[in-house]
This record gives sequence, structure tokens and C-alpha cells, in this order.
Amino acid sequence: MTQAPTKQGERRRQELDRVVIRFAGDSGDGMQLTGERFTSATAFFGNDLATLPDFPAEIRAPAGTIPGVSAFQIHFADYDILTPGDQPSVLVAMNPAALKANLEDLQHGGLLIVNSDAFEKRNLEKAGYEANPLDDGSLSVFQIVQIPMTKLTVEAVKGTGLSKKEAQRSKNMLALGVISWMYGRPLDPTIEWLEKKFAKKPGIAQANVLALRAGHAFGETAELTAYEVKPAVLAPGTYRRVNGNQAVAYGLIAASVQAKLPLFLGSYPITPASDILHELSRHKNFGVRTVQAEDEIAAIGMAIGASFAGHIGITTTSGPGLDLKSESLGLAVALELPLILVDIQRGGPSTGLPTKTEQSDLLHAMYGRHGESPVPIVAAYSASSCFWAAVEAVRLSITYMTPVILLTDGYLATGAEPWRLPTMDKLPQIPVRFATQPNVGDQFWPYLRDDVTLARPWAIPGTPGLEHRIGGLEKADGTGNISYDPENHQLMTEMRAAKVKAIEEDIEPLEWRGDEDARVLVLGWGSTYGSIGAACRRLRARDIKIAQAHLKHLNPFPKNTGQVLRRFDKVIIPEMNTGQLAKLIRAEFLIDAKSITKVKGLPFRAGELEEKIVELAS
Amino acid sequence: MTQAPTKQGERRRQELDRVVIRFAGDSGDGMQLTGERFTSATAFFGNDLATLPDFPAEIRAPAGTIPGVSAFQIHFADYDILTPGDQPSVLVAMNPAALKANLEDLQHGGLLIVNSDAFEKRNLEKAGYEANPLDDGSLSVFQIVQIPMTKLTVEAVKGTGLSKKEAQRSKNMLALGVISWMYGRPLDPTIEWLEKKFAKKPGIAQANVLALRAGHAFGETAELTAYEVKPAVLAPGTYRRVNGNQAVAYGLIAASVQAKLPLFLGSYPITPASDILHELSRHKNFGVRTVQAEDEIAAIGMAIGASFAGHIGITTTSGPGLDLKSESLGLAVALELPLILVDIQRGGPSTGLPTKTEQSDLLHAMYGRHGESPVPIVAAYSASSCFWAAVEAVRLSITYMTPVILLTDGYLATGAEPWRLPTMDKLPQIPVRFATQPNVGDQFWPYLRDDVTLARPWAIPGTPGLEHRIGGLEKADGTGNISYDPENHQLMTEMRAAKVKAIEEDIEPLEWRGDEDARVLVLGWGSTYGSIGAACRRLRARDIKIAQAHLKHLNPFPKNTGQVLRRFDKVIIPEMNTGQLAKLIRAEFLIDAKSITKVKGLPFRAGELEEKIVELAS
Amino acid sequence: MTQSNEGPSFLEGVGITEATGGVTTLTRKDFTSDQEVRWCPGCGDYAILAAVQSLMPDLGIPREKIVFVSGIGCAARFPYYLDTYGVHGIHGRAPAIATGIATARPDLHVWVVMGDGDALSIGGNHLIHALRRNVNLKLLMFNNQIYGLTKGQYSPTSEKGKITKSTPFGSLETPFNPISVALGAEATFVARTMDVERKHLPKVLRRAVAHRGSAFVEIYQNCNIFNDGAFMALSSKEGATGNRIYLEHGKPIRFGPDGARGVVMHPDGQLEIVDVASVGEDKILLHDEYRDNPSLAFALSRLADGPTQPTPMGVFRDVDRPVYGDAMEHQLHAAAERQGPGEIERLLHGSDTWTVD
Amino acid sequence: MTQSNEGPSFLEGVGITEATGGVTTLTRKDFTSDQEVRWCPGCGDYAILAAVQSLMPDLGIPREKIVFVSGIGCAARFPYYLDTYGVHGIHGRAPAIATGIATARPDLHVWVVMGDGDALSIGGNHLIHALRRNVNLKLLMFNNQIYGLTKGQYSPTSEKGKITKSTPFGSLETPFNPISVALGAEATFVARTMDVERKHLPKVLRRAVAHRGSAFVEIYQNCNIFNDGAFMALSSKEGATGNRIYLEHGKPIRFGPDGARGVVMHPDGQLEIVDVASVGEDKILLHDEYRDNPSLAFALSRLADGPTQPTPMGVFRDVDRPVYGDAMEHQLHAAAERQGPGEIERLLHGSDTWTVD
Ligand SMILES: Cc1ncc(C[n+]2csc(CCOP(=O)(O)OP(=O)(O)O)c2C)c(N)n1
Ligand SMILES: Cc1ncc(C[n+]2csc(CCOP(=O)(O)OP(=O)(O)O)c2C)c(N)n1
Ligand code: SF4
Ligand code: SF4
Ligand SMILES: [Mg+2]
Ligand SMILES: [Mg+2]
Repeated sequence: MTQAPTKQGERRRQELDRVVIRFAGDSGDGMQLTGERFTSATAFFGNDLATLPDFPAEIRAPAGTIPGVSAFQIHFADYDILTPGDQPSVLVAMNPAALKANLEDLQHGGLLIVNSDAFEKRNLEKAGYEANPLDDGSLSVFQIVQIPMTKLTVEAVKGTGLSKKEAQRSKNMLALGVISWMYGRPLDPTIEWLEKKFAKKPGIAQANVLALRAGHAFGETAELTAYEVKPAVLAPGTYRRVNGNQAVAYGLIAASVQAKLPLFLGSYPITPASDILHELSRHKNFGVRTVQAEDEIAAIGMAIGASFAGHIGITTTSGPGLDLKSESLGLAVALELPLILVDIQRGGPSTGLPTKTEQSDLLHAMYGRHGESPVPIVAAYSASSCFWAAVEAVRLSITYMTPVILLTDGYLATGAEPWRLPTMDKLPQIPVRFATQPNVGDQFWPYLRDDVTLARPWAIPGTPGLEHRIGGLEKADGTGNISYDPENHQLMTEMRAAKVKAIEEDIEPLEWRGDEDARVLVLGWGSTYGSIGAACRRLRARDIKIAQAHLKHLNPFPKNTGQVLRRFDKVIIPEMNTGQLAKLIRAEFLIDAKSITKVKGLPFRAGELEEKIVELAS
Repeated sequence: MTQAPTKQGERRRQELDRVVIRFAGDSGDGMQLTGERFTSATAFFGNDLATLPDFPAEIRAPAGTIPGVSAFQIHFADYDILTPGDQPSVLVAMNPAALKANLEDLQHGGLLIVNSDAFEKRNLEKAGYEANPLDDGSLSVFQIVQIPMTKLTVEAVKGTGLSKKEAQRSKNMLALGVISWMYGRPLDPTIEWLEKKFAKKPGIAQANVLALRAGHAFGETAELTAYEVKPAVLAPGTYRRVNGNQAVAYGLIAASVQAKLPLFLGSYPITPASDILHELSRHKNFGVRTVQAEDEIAAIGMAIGASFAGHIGITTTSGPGLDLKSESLGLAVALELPLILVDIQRGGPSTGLPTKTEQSDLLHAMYGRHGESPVPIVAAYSASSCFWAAVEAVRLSITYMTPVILLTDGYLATGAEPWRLPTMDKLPQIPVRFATQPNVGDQFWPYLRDDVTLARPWAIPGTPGLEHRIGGLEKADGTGNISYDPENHQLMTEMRAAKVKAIEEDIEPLEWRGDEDARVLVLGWGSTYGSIGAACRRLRARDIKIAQAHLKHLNPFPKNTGQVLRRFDKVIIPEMNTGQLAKLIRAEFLIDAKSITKVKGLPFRAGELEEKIVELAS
Repeated sequence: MTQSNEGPSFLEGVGITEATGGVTTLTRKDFTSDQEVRWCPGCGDYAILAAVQSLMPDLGIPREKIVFVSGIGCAARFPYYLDTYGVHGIHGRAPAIATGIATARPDLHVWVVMGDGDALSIGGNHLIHALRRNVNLKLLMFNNQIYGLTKGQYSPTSEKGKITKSTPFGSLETPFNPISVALGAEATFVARTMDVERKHLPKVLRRAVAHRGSAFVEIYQNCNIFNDGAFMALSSKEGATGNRIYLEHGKPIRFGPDGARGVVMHPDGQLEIVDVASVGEDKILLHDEYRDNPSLAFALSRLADGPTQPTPMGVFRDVDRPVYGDAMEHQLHAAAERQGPGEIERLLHGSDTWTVD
Repeated sequence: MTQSNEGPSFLEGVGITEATGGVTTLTRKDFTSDQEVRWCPGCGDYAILAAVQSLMPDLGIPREKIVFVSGIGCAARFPYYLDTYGVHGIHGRAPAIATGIATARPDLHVWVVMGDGDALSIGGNHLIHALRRNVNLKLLMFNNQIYGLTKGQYSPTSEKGKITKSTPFGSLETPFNPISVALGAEATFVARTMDVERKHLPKVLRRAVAHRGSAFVEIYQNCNIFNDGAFMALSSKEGATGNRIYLEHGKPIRFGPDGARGVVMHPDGQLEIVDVASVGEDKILLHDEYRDNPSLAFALSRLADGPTQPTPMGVFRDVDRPVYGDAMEHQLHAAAERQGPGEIERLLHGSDTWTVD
């Protein structure tokens, strides 16, 4: 493991166990990139970490304004952490708008690093400041570090021949250099990355590297306080950073390898799901076919077609796309074909808050089709768990010949965390058995079910003798021929439900953790995992007894769910919606589960949850 | 009121209080028309009645086969009845397939009238009979009346110059004539109707009338038993027959008259909803605009546009179309515009059983949109109640500036019943107040809400000074400008929910009827109303205490719902799905409601419900 | 009944490669499923079905390599009646489902059967995108100018002013000309034929099969229940000779009794129907199916406003262009060659990893 | 704030009839909303917005009679910046929503703003149906040949082989030619212009306004973030003279320095670009916007495969056809005249009633 660079003569670094830094600037200032690079170096350094990008829905909102502010938060520590942090302890503000939009969140006494060059009249006006906050004493509760970043950058890159305007663009790297010095992050990975990224524009690469170095030097010469956050003690293994969208893509590919079947993705771009399409498009050497369809309906239609033809049909989307796919998803239920629909939840209703997170598609995933049309639902709970959830979704889909919905959300999709890479032997087997022979005398019945899984056989075109036709009209049990027979419809409806229900025998039971004598269980699903975990830690630190359980399967629930829930006097369900899981739990188990809800486009803060749990628990 | 024709010399008719007749024949035999005409005459005669058409999804399935059988059942009585009857007491079978497909349902000892001409080799084979059931004694538990209908018809219409093949087509009228004689129905309304219908083809009109008369004469000369079912004692008033689709159309028009706003229907044909489009298309003199859109998405989009422009935007569909409309419905939720989405539920999932009934879209209506996207739901419970439900949907939609879903189903849509016509003063007022002036100083804020209803103002294009823009992105409270502010999103989410919830103050409370000391409540919604009512009658006849309540609003529930439910020890919910209302009730009220479910494409029979209620009640 | 899947190459679809067909010659019966045909007696769909069932054995394609895909409608029942693989999809989406099949498995022969509503109303977008992608699909549109299955509403090909259940006072829309729509959407193969064309119909289908890529075939089809006689101007005896303009590559475009009438292109860019005698045979336009530029084909599609006037039948356009599924497979192979076959460990390890011991 | 609605006629939409406008002349500022414009600096959308805001006051249409409707995308932000009525709809559905508005209220002036993805990918079907219906809409498609808002995936108008986030190895599809698509869909008005065309752009928009019915205008628009320079062959100095072919009704179709190049129609039905000198001026094709037959306009749309070659700009087609909303209103009036105005009692009583006393 690479160690923190300790320069000779460096003063002793002040030790911290954790830090939360937020980089904030104009959309054009490259804050996401700065954050990403800092994260990379931090991961490389060996801290545990979690990140939270937060950017406007516009491609580029007007420069200098509040709606144009883009921010990136990273939480890193010398122990395993669960969330990107409630309140930043350090805020880097590249302009007045960034300061104004983020100051409220900064901890009192926190460190505020500003680009003082940007605090001139026009920018202050655009941000709605009447006076310069750097001068009027209004920031006195913070430790302010003013750095003339623009000027320093222009000076640093003088030799490169770039115009002043071009030169200024590197000021984010200057900021990164400063912060890297303060927190003892290595520069090399970033330099390497810059040189690769701008290989074709060496002038730009050079300027960025110069600015980065200049920032680092500034930190040292200006004698800013230096901190140290020791590497976390992490389980041995090879690590990488991963965000949820990457992990979904990798999980799907891994499942395809396990199933020895090619992947076929039909997708239509939509924030925040598009990156799965982008990632999968790059791995054609795995035989992954990706089609950017004309719309979401075509995308799922193509995936259904591919599944019929023997591929693993996948379709990825977010809320509005999920709506559009409902009819076709119902067709997949009737056809009983494997199909994985990945929904990256975002703020709704309608176009809503497209770049913000929410967990408000659960009931839609459960019930959002006409008729009785049950579909298994799997949910990821952390960025890296998206990998496992994708593998699980494929496994269930193929084993039970059913479409499966995989839910993640905007927070998981774009937030990154270190991920200990699994070895392949940890992956489940996904045996695929295509039908190759008649199954009733010399006939092939496409709806003759497996006794255990209730799955129908998968006979793919190209298989002689198994020619058959399937469709969305009700099918006779067994033969699959069109049937309007009342009894058959009843039977088939029950069969489809039973097949989904049967999955409860084949999934992990619900685990709970916490104090043996806890009377209160906090039940979660999806991306609230980290926040709930952090909140429970805080409660336990206050000697409040508490237990925690997290659902990875939402339909069916693990078989022991009722049993676990009934063990406690009180069940509290925090959700980033208005109480959707709570509805399901109440209806299913008649338990008076209490909701903690939030729809602000942002994850729960641990502190916020802590308080609300205490309130409800008492 | 017209009296039954009593011919001189007619023998005394045997009195019955009720009869259930099923007409069954090939799809090409005109059974629906026969049933319709008999129903008309029966209504005219003054019985209470209910009907149940049941026809194949194909336009015309192969003649003579079981899948090609089309049937029409009518229940009529001298008292108020609630359902089209469990088991027919009379079966008219025009061919062997019709006999085979329906015999099972005929009451033991029931009357079986067959077209003996059709029982020849080829037809028997097509129906899968090895021997002629008319000869082999297998029908001995029934009273069989064999009539050579084809021959009689051909003879009767000899004079008209029609070919034999054409002549045979009138055999359904011959059957109708026979049955009309047996049950003392007047012929005149049918003759009048035939003459009007075939005004341009007098030969056909004449043939049909001749066949009808011949059947009547046959009944008399063959001395078939004659029955009498006295007119029912119905509330005074003017009556007509109406089916659910007509009633929806009339209700929408009536609401448009009350609101003094034009209707705009955007629709795409789909069984069993198309007839609403057909009906509304005919009433252009009411200013009703109907557009057959290119698909369901366009249909609702157009309706939204029309609502924005100040019309009452309507869209009508069935299951698959409901799926497709979800995204746009979510937009309407965000825009907070009036919009009525009428969903005629049918058997699902996917294409399912398109001509059969089901109640399986309730949870989809509740939750079938991404994000938190609440929509009020109104449900009709009988054919004529569709009128009132449509008026109510429009009233809520306009008053609360919200899309409203109106649920009916295939059974209500096509089943007919006598309807006492309302006088206009029974219709609710639907005041519309378009905004005409700025509402905040000299500005117009499109999301400034009414204190009571929480409705936003409706300012339509053409109003000077109120120019404004609305869209699907989250809107700032009040101004309606785009807002990504976290607190605002929370507020707006709560606001949209509160607005729907507020409706509970403005709707009828849930009424229950039955024994004061009943411990069991049967709770229903939608088209189960009749069956539940009939089942409860039967239970009461057996001295079993029972109470009944029926929900007309599914979202929000009437305010007193919990109170009513908690009055009873047991709540039983019969539904033509797998327990959807039960899920909502359980989640909301934590009551261990028990389900009786059925998904056979057919309504509950009273007897079947009776039994199951007894089982569960004990 | 089942056997485990022996890890086919990721690149080759699922690669069932077992050789079949070839040995025994198939007959029409082999392509007839055991399902009862459920169209109205007299429906034009019967003739099309018969033509396709008869054609199939001649093509020499093993049954198991053939997939019929459809949406919803009377026409869409088609797959049930053929003993091949088949998907009866949902309304309008057949081209999308078929695109998935054909792109995943370039080894298959995928047919799409659509009604005019299915193809041009709800499914219009999928159709035009399949055409521009040049997916290897034979797309048959049964144009009866009406919604059959839902019992008689007008369709996007119904003539303006049509009185139907949903337009009791007459429809208001200009119909689509399906050939024009297809050509405007970059279709590589566009043709028209008719249910009653016992010889022309299979000939056109054969041409469609010979075209690798999207082949769009409009088939005029009589719905004798809801739109009887819509094609009378072409199907009647006089119509057959007077109004059917048979297009043949390289041949002058002539029709009518004794080929007395013909088509010329004016220098102002307007096609006109003329008496051949009056302008001279050599002025008559030669049909050019293979021309890369679709403009002439488009102009021909505008000769008639609807099937009530002299109407071109046959292949309007037949040009080569890379096929979507083939091109994708090519990218897969190229990537595998460049990057080596996919290895999951290598993928996960990416470039930015670190190790904790 | 509100006043009760005094029962307008059912037939006349909702009939706000108060006279406005007229009195004071409006300026560009009156059409500028208070919302901050949120496109990337340098985006071609700014120029289009400026052109529209400047044009509006000249049209003499009261602000309140104008509605801008859009879908989702960068282009789709357009309505927010105009102080008229506006709906920011959902992706692809703007033509449908706008059809509802324009059909309910023929008194309004309804504009639709769409991106190329919005209009031709997800919204393709609504667009072509709005065109064939001839709904009274001005449909502007900002064609930047890319998905801007979702950060750079290829669109249905991107050139084949395009490398984007979703096609790292190059796209495989032949792009749509939007003018061809519109003409294939029976559009009555079809035109093309470009963001940097300071004079031509408003001129074309004015023509669109003058056309009652669907007016489809393709506007080439530079996305300087994800597809910079896509229209360089037309927007560069040399491109402007060398490659822009300005179509003008009744004029010979000439372009290039000194109009040295021109377009001729060959008798084999093929358009060709020639040196005017070599064929003689009188052979050059005259442009005919008003021709009922769309074939010539279609042929012109095929002169260039994309905006990298000599490309016609201006009005391809402008023909009169009954307008959907007007025709519907006509049916309403006719019905009221025939049947009398609607009376609900009469409706309910129908023909088949009976009375119980
Ligand atoms: C989503 C959806 N919308 C509507 C329908 C109802 N529907 C079934 S087929 C059809 C149209 C039939 O017309 P066409 O496609 O021309 O086929 P035809 O019956 O004439 O062969 C319609 C509207 C449906 N099944 N699904
Ligand atoms: C139903 C749905 N699918 C996908 C998206 C995501 N989305 C928003 S805009 C857009 C395409 C943008 O491209 P274009 O229409 O060309 O407009 P531009 O941004 O280039 O102006 C997409 C895919 C969405 N908002 N809704
Ligand atoms: S309705 Fe028309 S298209 Fe459908 S089966 Fe009958 S005749 Fe054929
Ligand atoms: S992404 Fe492109 S189209 Fe969108 S605003 Fe930026 S420059 Fe304009
Ligand atoms: Mg049709
Ligand atoms: Mg674009």
C-alpha cells in the first residue's frame, strides 16, 4: 500500500479520524472533476470514503449564478464510513455563488477556502450579495483561507503559451493542489491521469499539472495547517473506486459470464441512468450488444426480443422511462421470459428533479402494470452492492423465467466508494438450460413448468422441433395456446403469483444486527443503508438500544421478514419517499410500522435520522 | 306503461318472479343483437333487469366452434334485482358448440331451447360431440324444446326473394319470437327497431320481421308453456336502458353542461372502452371534440393540452392504454390541470382477456407512476352509476385542479340495466372560475393555491396579462418557476398529497347497510356491488347477520371509512383481482381484512359469494 | 427435456449451430400450425397466409430459423398459424421486439406482420426507426385501411372523410401513403402488392427475402366486414388491367390495356401519366429499383393518392446498405480482436486499483 | 383574482374574446420572460431565441394568444424564456400536447419547440401524425445532431459512424433526413434554416406563421459543447457562399459564387448539380413551393446527405390543405345546425324510454 508522502522538513500533520470536504464552484469550474480526482487520490491513499456529487439539471446554467453551482462532497476517514457525511468540515468555494449556496451546510468552526479573486462586484451581484462577505465579518465563525486562485494559476502556467482565459481554466487544479497538500494526498495519480487525458493537448495537460503543483507549493509555503487522516483498516484485498452505475454494468457483465449467455441492452438515455448504457457500450469484447433505441418502449421491446432469442435482455432507465415501459413489462410477465429492468430512481413526479435522488418508484415497480402482473424486485443499498444486486437480478430472472426489476437511485448511481474486488469464485452459478427436446411426447409445450421453480422452459429459435408461438393473450396452462377459459385464467394468474412467491425460498433471509435486547428495529431498503447505519452507530454511542435490518429483496420479501419484524415492539422505516415500503409492510404484516420520510432530493443525514428515530422510538 | 299483450284465448300464463335466460350461438348468429332486443322489450315491459354479454375476442372466430360461441344473459324480475343472475334457467342454444359451452351453467331442470337443424354431423364434430346430445339422453335432466329454427325461418321468409343463405340469417329473430311469446314480451318495439335499422334494406327488414312473427306464432301453435313475470314495482319516473359506456359518455356531457365548458376527448380505440369514444363522437352538437389519436400517449397528451387551453380534457382507455398513459398522467399531476382518465378494466396481465371483466387495475391507478404522484380515484359500481361517477370525476377534477381516474370494468361497460333518468336539478353544480387577473400585485402566480381546496388557479391562454409557463420540472411554491430547492420539493410533494387528501371533506361518507347487530361487513368497490348485494340478501334470507358497504371513492377513502370498518369484527372484501383493495385497507387501517377473490373474467355469482362469505365469517 | 448450455461464444448470439433442414424437403403443411385460423370468412388475410405458407418451403430456410413477430390486430394473429417460432407482441411494438431478435441473432430470419393501425398509428415510430437502421426484417403491413380487431374505426391509411364508428361525421385527416412514409424514413427495400395477387404477392415476398436488411411490403388487404371493397379499383376485373401499374426494374413504366399508358418525368420535376402513343415509347420513364437516391421511387409513390387510381405495384426500391445486426456483430468482433476477449477480472480491475494486505 | 365563468358557447372553445394587443405596440422586451436563460455560453439556441423574441412583436399577435409548447431537452427550455403562455411538457410529446391546444382553440397561435431527439427519436410518431393532420402548429426542430441535455449521445440525425458516449465505436444507423421525413408524412409546410442565419431565420419563421396549418421548420443549431462545428460546412465563410442553396419560389435553383452552380432534373427522374454555364440558364430547375405534389420538394431534400454538402435552405413546400382544428370546428357547427344545440335531457331520453308512474 502506498503511504502518504511525507516530505522531509514537513511539520507534524494534525491527526484527524475523518474529514468531509465539499468542493463548490460554477458548473464551468470543473468541480466534479476536481472531486473525482481528489477521491481517486484518497482511495489510492487508503482511506475509506463516500462521495456525493450534486450538480444542476442544466448542462451549464448561467455562469456565476446560484442555479449554476456545482458541488462535490467527499467524506473520508481512517475507519469504515457509511455516508458522504452530513455537514462538510471543509468548504472550497470557487466563487460567491458557490459560497452562498453551500455556506449554510458548513460546520461552525469549519474551514472555508475561497478563491478571493472571484469575489468581485459582478460575481457578488450575480450571487445576490450586497456586500463582500469576505470583508463584512459575516464569516467570522469559520476559519477562512483566502487564496487568489485565479492570479496564482495564471502566473503558474505562464510558460505554456496559453491565453489568460485558457490559463484560468486550470484554477480547479490549483485548488486541488492546495487541498492535496493540506490532507497529504499524493499528486502523482492525478498528474498521470491529466497526462493521459490530455495526451492530445499537451499544452492543456502541462497547464493543469503546473497549476496542481503550484497549489501544492502554495499550501506548503503559505504554511497552511496540514492534516493527516490515516489509512483505514480495511479488509485485505484489491480495491477500486466504483459508483453504482459502473457497478450495475459490471454486475450485468459478470452475470453474463456466469450464465455463459451474451448480454443485450436496449436503452434510451436518461439521467441518471445513461452511464450504464455508456459503460456497457464500451465492452463489446464481452459480446455485449447495446442499442440506443428510439424510446424507452422500443428499448424494452428490443430487450424482450433478445431474450426470446436467447440473450439476457436488459433495459435501463429512470422514472419517466419506467412509466413508459410498463406495458411491455406486462408483456414480459405474460411471456415469462428473463428480462432485467434497471430503474435508477430520481426525484419525481414527472420530470421532477432529474439529477436528484429519491426512492419513490417502489410502489410503481410493485404495481405499475394493469392486471395482476407480479414482478420480483431487487434493490441495491450501496454503490458496490449494485454489482451484487445486478448479478442477483440476472440469476432470479433466468432461474425463474421472469422479468426482474432492479432498483437503485441517483445517489447510488453517481456516488462512489472503495470496493474490494470480488474473486470470481464468489459469484453464484447461473446455470442456463435451454430446452432442446420435446417435453410432452413429440410435442413441445412452452408453458410446462418446472416443479420447483415453476419456470417454463426456454426454447430459443434455432432449436429444431421446438417451434412455438407465445404472446400476451392469456395462455392455456402447459400448451401456451390462447385460452379464454375462465378456470385457466384463474390458474395462470395464481401460477404467475406463485412463481414469484417461490423465490422467497431461494434468497437470503432478512438479517438484523444490533443490540440483542433492542425493542426498536430500523428497517430500510436501498440507498438509505449508509445513513441508517451511521444513525444507529450514533444511537449506540448514546447507549440507546437499537437494531437494524435492510431489505435487498422487495418482492417477494425474505421468508423470515414477518418473524424478524415481530421480534420488535416498534418498526421504524426511513425512506426517501412518503412511506412506500411502510405501506407494503403494513399491508403484508399488519404491523404499525412508522415512517421517517424525506423528499428533498438528498440522502438522509445521519444526524437527522438519529433525531427522528429517537423521537419515534420513545 | 305498456302492458303485456294478452291475446284473447291465450291460456293462463304461469307466474314467475324472475327468469334468467341465456342466448348462445355462433359469433355470426347475432346473439348479442338478439339479447339486446329482448332486453329492450323487457325494459319496455317494465321488469327490472340486468344483462351480461360474453363474446370472444376475435371478430369472428371459426363458425361452429367453441371459441366462436357468443352469449348474452339477461336476468329479469318483478322486483329489483342486482345481478345478471348466477345460473340461467333458460338456455337458447343455436348450435352444438353453444350448447356445449354453456350447458354446464344451466340449472338442473332448466329449460333448454335448441335449434335442432344445427345439430348435424359437421357442427357436432366442430363442437367435439361424438354423438348427438339431443338423441343420446344426456340432456334428460333438462326440459328440452327442439325447434327446427333454420327450416322455419327459411319458410317464413320465402316471399322476400332472399337467397336461402340470406334467409337463414334471420333465425335469431325466430328464436327471439319464440322466447318473446313464452315470456309475454311485446314484439312492436323490436319490429319498429328492425324497420329503422334496415330502412335502406327493406328486404332484410321484412325477413327479420317475418321470422320474428313466425317464432311468436310457433310458440303459440306449438303450445309451449307461457310464463309471466309481472312488471317490477319501480320508483316512478322515466326509464331507459343504459350500459356503462353510454352512461360514462352521458355523464361527461352532463358535467360539461354543468361546468359550462366544452369537452375534449383524446382517445385511442381499445376494447372494451372504444364505445365511449364512439358515443362521444356522435354528440358534436354539444361542442364535444373527439380525436382518435395515434396512440394512447398522444391521446392523453392532447387531453392535457386541451385542459391547459380551458376545455375539460378527457381520455378513455383500458389496461394496456393505462400503462402507456402513466408518464403523461404524472405530467398532469405536476401541471395540476383538470383531466379525467377513464379506465375500463379488463382481464390482464398484458393483452390478457380483452373482452372479459376484471378489477385488477386499482393498485396501478393508485401507484402506477414514478415519483410521489397522487391521483384521486372514483369507481362506478353499476351501469347507471357510471353516469354519476363521471360527473363526480369531472367535479373533483375541476374543483381541485387535478387529474382524476375513473374506474369501471368490462362488465359494467357492456352490461345494461334500466335507469331512471335524473332530472337536471339533481346534478351537482360545477362552478368554473378561470383566473382573469393578477393575483400577487401585478403578477400572476400560477401556483398560488386556494386556501380550502389547495387548487391552483386556472388561467387559460387568451387571458391578457396572465401569460405563464408550467412544466414537469419541480416548481417553486407559488410562482411555479423551476425550482431545485430541497425544501421546496418537500413542500410541493406534501402539497400535492394534501390536495388529494382534502377531497375527503368533499365527498359522501361511506354508508353501510344491513343488520344493526351484524359483526361482519362485506366491503366492496366497483362492479361487485350487485353480486355482493344479492349475496347479502341471500344471507339475510338465511338469517345470517351481515352488513354491506361499497366504496365509490378509492382515493382518498371517505373520511369515515376507518370508523365504519372498526365497527365490525370482520371485514370481508370480495374483488375480481387477487386482493387489491384489501391491500390498501390493510395498509391504511391495519385491519385484518379478508379477501374473496376471483379472476375468471366473469363477475361473482351471488351463490358463490354467499358461500365464501359464510366460510370466512365463521 | 433440457440440456445444460455449453457456453457458446459470446459473440455469436447463442449459436445453436446444429445443421437441420436441408435433408428433407418441407411442404406447406410443415409450416401450418395446429391452431385454428380465426379470421372472418372472406377476409383477405387468408390469401396472404396461404401465400406465405406456400412460399416458405421454397425458401429452403429451416423452420427453426424463422421467427414471425406481430403486434395486436386481426393481421397480428398471423404468427399463430405458422409452425415456426413466433411472438404475438403488443400493439405497435412488433418492429421493436423484432429488432431485438434480429440484432441479437443475425442467423435468424425474422418476419414482422402488422396491420395498418399497428404499423402506422401506434407503431409508426418503431417502424420508421427499424427502416432507417436497416434491421434485417421482412416487414409486412396488411393494409385494410381500417381497424379490424377493434371493430371498425378509421386508420391512418383510411381515406379522408371516412365514416366509421369513431368518425360518424367523416374523418378529417389526410392519410399516410405508406410507401412515401417508408421512403422518407430511409427504407432500403419498399414494395407493394395485394391479397388477391396470387402470383405477384409471392414474387414480391421472394424479393423481400432476397434483400438482406429491412424490407417493407405494403399488402392491400380486404376487410370484408368493416371496409369491404376498399381496393375495388384495383381488384375488380377492369381495375386489374386499368389501374395496376406493375413496376419492373429497367422496364418502361407502362400500364393499362395493351400498355397504352405510361409515366414520364417532366423537366420541371413532375411525373405524369400519358398516352404512350402521344409521347413516343422512348420518352417513357424506365423503372430503376436500385437507384441509391430514393427520389424517383418517392415520385412513383405519389402517382396515386390512394388505391382508387392507377397505382404502382411491385418493388419501388431495393438498395444495399450495411445491415444493423451485421454491423453490430462486426463491432463485437473488432473489439474482441483489439482488446482480446472479455475477461471479467481484467474488467473489474480497470486501471485505478490499490491493494490492502 | 378569479371570476365566475359566464357560460361561453360550447362550440367556440372557451371563448375569451376581450380585445387586446392592437392598442400599444409590443417590443422584444414584452416577449422576454423574467427567467434566466440557462444554455451554455455559445450555444446556438441563444440566436434562435433572440430571433424569435425579435420577430414576435412584428407579428401583431397579442401575447396572450400565443402558446409555446415543448418536450424535454436543451431546446425544450425555450418556452420559459418567452413571456407568452407556455407548456414545458415531457420528452417527445410536445406535438401531442400542442395538438390538444390547437384543436381545442383554433384562435390560438401554437408553437412547438423540439430538439432533434425530442422530435425524431421518442417523438417521431407524434410529429408525423401532427403533420398529416395539418394541425395549426409551428413546429420548430432545433437540429444539433446530438442529445444535448443528456450530455452527448448521438441522435437520429447524427451522421453514421458518430462516436459518442453511447457509441464509443461509432454509430451504425443511417440518419433521418428531417425534411424527407416531413414530406413523407404529408406535411403542408416544410422549411430549413440555421441558427446563424440572422436574416433568413426570421424570414422563414414569418413564412411559417403565414401558413395556416402545420409548419415544420428544421433549424440547424450548433451545440458547442457536445457537437461543435457540425454545420461548419454551411456556417463557415466559404460554406455560406459555396454550400447554402437558397430556395426561392419561381426562381431557378442556383448557388455558389455568382450562382455558378445550379440544379437540373434529368428525364430519368434524377436531380443533379451542374455548372450553370455548361447546361445553360434555361435548363436550371425553377423552384415551386406551391406544387401540390411533394415529389420535387422531396428530391431537393435528397440533394445533400447531410449538412456537409451543398444544402438547400428555405421553404421546400407550402401548400394549402384544410386545417385539423378548423375542420373539427366546422363539424361542430354543422352538427349544431343539423341537430340543434345539445340539450342534455333530450340526449338522455334518447329514443327508447318508458315511464313508471
Ligand atoms: C396499447 C393498445 N392499444 C389499443 C389496443 C386495441 N387494438 C387492438 S388491435 C387495434 C388496431 C387494429 O387495427 P390494425 O392494426 O389495422 O389491424 P387489423 O385488425 O385491421 O388487422 C387496436 C386499436 C391494444 N390492444 N393495445
Ligand atoms: C421519457 C424520457 N426519456 C428520456 C429522457 C431524457 N432526455 C431528456 S432530453 C433528451 C434528449 C435531448 O436531445 P434533443 O431532443 O436533441 O435536445 P437537445 O438537448 O439536443 O436540445 C433525453 C434523452 C426524458 N427526460 N424523458
Ligand atoms: S374484421 Fe376484417 S380484417 Fe379482421 S378478420 Fe374480419 S374481415 Fe379480416
Ligand atoms: S449542451 Fe449543447 S445544446 Fe445544450 S445548452 Fe449546451 S451548447 Fe446548447
Ligand atoms: Mg387494419
Ligand atoms: Mg439535439
